[in-house]
Amino acid sequence: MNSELYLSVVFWVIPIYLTAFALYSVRAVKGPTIPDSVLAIDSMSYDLAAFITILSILFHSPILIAVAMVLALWVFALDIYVAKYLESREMGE
Amino acid sequence: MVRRMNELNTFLFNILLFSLFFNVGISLYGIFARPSLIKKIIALTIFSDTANVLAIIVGYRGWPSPEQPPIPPVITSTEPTSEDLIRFINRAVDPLPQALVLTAIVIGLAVTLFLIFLTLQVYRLYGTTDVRRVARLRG
Amino acid sequence: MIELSTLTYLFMAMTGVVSLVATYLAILESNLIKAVVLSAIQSTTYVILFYLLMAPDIALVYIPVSVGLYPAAVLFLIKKTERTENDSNEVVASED
Amino acid sequence: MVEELINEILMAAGTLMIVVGAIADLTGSIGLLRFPNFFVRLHAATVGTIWGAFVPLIGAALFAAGYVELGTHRWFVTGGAAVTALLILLLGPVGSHALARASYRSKAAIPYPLIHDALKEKFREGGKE
Repeated sequence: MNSELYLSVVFWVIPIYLTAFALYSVRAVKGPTIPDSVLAIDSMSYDLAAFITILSILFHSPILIAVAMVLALWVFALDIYVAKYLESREMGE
Repeated sequence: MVRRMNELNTFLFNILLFSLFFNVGISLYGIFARPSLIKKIIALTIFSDTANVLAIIVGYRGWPSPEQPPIPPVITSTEPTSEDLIRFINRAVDPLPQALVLTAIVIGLAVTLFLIFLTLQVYRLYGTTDVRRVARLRG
Repeated sequence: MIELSTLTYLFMAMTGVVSLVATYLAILESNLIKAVVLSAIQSTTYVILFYLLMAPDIALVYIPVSVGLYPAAVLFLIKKTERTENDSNEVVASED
Repeated sequence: MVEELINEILMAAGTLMIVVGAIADLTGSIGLLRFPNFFVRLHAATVGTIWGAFVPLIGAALFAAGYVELGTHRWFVTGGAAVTALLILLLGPVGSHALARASYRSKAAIPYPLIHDALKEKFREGGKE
């Protein structure tokens, strides 16, 4: 078993993810319209769920995986709220 | 806690602490100085969340070594042996602030919902959510 | 050689800085819907902080409250009342 | 012996999928930052959601299934990662589509290098919907 090799490869994935999160945060903060910000939060949270899973393997703590499922479910709810709000504004309340 | 970290880790952790303290300051400015009641509710939520994160940071412990992360305060074996307990004591974070913050989050939700419906009632009575206009309408 | 602990503390510092920027813009924003979305960014960064500070139970409670229920309630309030925040004193003073 | 070989193959496949997902994630974030308007940014968000979250989650599930040092609880990681991957596969496109539909109808995001708007003509011909 050379699991050390695979673990070191997975370890070098972390800086790529951190760079991606920084770029997503820039778009989410400065997004010119509201759907831009919500789309950036949405993509960032789904990637965050994947990153949380990888980190819980690297930390050797399997109990931390439960955060990923809940995060992926509830960020979808934020999408639907904002979409419903924008659409009801167009329909004349 | 600081004793175990090297200097770079301490510097990065201090960036986190200072940004949280600035968050407290900015949200207090939002509570006291912004005119809209909805903005006051948003600032109050940010303030209580920042207080909860600071309470969690009090119970955090540094990494025992650069390869061993701290573990959450959960014993994951059904029949814990003495090695499990020694590992728990050496590496787990403090569970007491987490138990306190759990209650604070739920009560914060209830208070926020109460304030939201209070603001809705203020809008129905006075026709505005600006506190300066509400104060001008015969107290 | 960079270590796992340094990367974890770097992630903590990044989330702290992003939450600072999001809070600052959310307080100073006059469009209230943008303020709610910016406070959702701040909630997401606090979820990462709860995860990295090894408190998964707090994160499990905090996600439905702060990402799910709270923006829904505030968006409901904004839909029922007014959408912008008047920051100038002249608007209020001219109504007398 | 066979079991060790299977674990090795699972870990190699998982590592490959995680690396592919990380690169796709970086690509999606650069696209989300550089593209001109909201309706073009939806394409980059699709790359970041499916290739950047679904593929590394399946990879993490395979990796944890073959990583014996995690103990018995590695099946917990496998199941959680697989469930999260299925949730993202179902919910991500639905959320993006709802957001795009709402922002087109409420004119919250204007597509400014606009050459031909077929959806508007369709609305005008068929009336409502």
